[in-house]
Amino acid sequence: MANAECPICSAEVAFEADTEVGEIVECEECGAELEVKSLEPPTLGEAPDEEEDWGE
Amino acid sequence: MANAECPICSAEVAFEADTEVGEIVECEECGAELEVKSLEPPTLGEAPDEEEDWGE
Amino acid sequence: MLVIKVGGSAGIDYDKLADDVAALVRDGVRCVLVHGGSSLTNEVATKLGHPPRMVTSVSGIESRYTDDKTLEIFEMVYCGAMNKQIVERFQRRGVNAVGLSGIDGRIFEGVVKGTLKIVENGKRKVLRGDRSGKIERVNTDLIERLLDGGYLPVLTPPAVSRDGEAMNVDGDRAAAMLGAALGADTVLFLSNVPGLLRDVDDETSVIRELRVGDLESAMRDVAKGRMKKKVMGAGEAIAAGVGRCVFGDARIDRPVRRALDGEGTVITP
Amino acid sequence: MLVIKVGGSAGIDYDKLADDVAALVRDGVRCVLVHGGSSLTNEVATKLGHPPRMVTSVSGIESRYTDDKTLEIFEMVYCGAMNKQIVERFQRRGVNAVGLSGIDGRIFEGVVKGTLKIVENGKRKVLRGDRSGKIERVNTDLIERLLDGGYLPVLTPPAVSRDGEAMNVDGDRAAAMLGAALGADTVLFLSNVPGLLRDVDDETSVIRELRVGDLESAMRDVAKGRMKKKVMGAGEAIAAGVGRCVFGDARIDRPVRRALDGEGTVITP
Repeated sequence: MANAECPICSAEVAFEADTEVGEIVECEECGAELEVKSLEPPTLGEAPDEEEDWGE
Repeated sequence: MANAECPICSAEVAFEADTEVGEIVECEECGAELEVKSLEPPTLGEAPDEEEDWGE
Repeated sequence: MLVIKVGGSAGIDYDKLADDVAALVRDGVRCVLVHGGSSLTNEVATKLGHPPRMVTSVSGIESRYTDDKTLEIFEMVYCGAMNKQIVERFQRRGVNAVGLSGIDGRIFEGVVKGTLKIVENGKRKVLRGDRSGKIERVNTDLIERLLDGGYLPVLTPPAVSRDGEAMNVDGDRAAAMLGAALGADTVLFLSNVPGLLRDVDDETSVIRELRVGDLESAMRDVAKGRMKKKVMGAGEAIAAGVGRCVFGDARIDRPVRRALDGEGTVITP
Repeated sequence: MLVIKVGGSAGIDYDKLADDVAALVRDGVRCVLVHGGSSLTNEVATKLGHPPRMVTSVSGIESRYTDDKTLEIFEMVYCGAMNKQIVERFQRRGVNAVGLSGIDGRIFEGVVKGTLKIVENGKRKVLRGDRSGKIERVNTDLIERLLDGGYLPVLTPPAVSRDGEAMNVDGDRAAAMLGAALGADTVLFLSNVPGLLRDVDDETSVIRELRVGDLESAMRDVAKGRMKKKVMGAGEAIAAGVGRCVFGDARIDRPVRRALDGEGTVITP
């Protein structure tokens, strides 16, 4: 399983086998919501904050 | 070949083998412009008059 | 001043609606119509090989993922087929309607979301390039010019962002904010259900009356899917001064008149 | 007052057009835009399984056979995709555009033809159910209200018949009559050719100047297909008092400015 570094606390975050780009994962160390930026190489970024909204 | 009666001068107007409904034919007797209304039975009506127009 | 939102789902009878609204306009009632077009949009999008992708946000609200191609199809159906066919119905009845989207004259102006947090196949994801947005302002100058000229405004999403980009917005919310901005006495939400139903499968279980204080629980316990947005919209409209909102049935005869007479769910302050 | 008709055929650069018109509007020029959408309409109609049927009238003029289904697709493309994307381009440039069809506010009013006499596979035929028509009147009240409010009207076919039915009309003729009704100094016809060409295959063979008296022979000997309609429209506009008409190229930079400076075919009384 691939690992990536948490951009907030630099802890190791493990990717599941079926992790997809764009998926939201949580850093077990600091609990931050992270977004899978790429699989090759495994990279994480901060997930955009929660904005409640609707479209038609 | 089927024949129909000219609605203007009641002369006999012959239909060609490939005559279609909606086709414009001319009555050889009175020269009127006629519209083929149906093939079975062969029927003719006066063709609408000439209106010059365009669409997009 | 009366704002009427009519949905775009199947089963809605726009001729009956046009008869009723035409009668009101002839009686001198100042009306503004807002319409949807979701079911025809789904049909056309599928035929054009770009089927609709509905997504559910992490807070459980369903919306259409609107990429560039989808927005173009959305404009073709809402602003083209639906809007002009509704305007045509009024012209046939001697009412001089004018159809506009929220982009025209910046009637509906707001903020593009761009990114959405959704749940898909059990996974939480970030979805980008979504040209959906939220209305923050209704510019009523153009609408008032039309009303003063004796025209019937027939409005439709999309809206426009501050920097002039078209954006998909919820029609119910747009109608609610429009009602507030115009100081409407009543905003009607007509759709293919007789009102807010206690039991979604039982069309006789219409909740007849609600106070704005009950909306929170109604949102949580009763309203499902699209009805959630209507309830949200109604709450905002009343909070901004609209006299009352009514959820009525757009499939029946004289749908507007009967909703005005209280047939459906009436929401008051 | 300046009326600008821009075609809907491939190769036309709407961003360059928007830059140029936005600059003019900022300089205080009162402008009204009319646009087409034929090439996108053909594309969408084909994808939706209802390919366009062009017919040639007995007097040799080509037009789109517009049955109900075609008119709906026509509205989706002209009033939906094309109109709102042009309006959006102006909103992005800080110009408050308002997109309208001829049905809205009955801007373009006229008579539905219904039947057409065509030549198809060498046979003369009567064709019914054609929702094409001829404009007889331009109602300018709504347009003047928009101009007074500082809005840029962006207009498109279809038009409306006296009894309120939508009908397909020729955009060039609509622009010409609009120019006459508004008392425009100039009506520009911008398309994907640099002007009226002596030789259709030689883009350098632009006829630089024509008097309205020469139009008859230009129609007969030079103008082909769609250009015939533009020449007819220009003749009518000038006969009704428009100062001049210019056929210019919509594919180049500053297409409006250069046409105003006489680049293309200039037609004067």
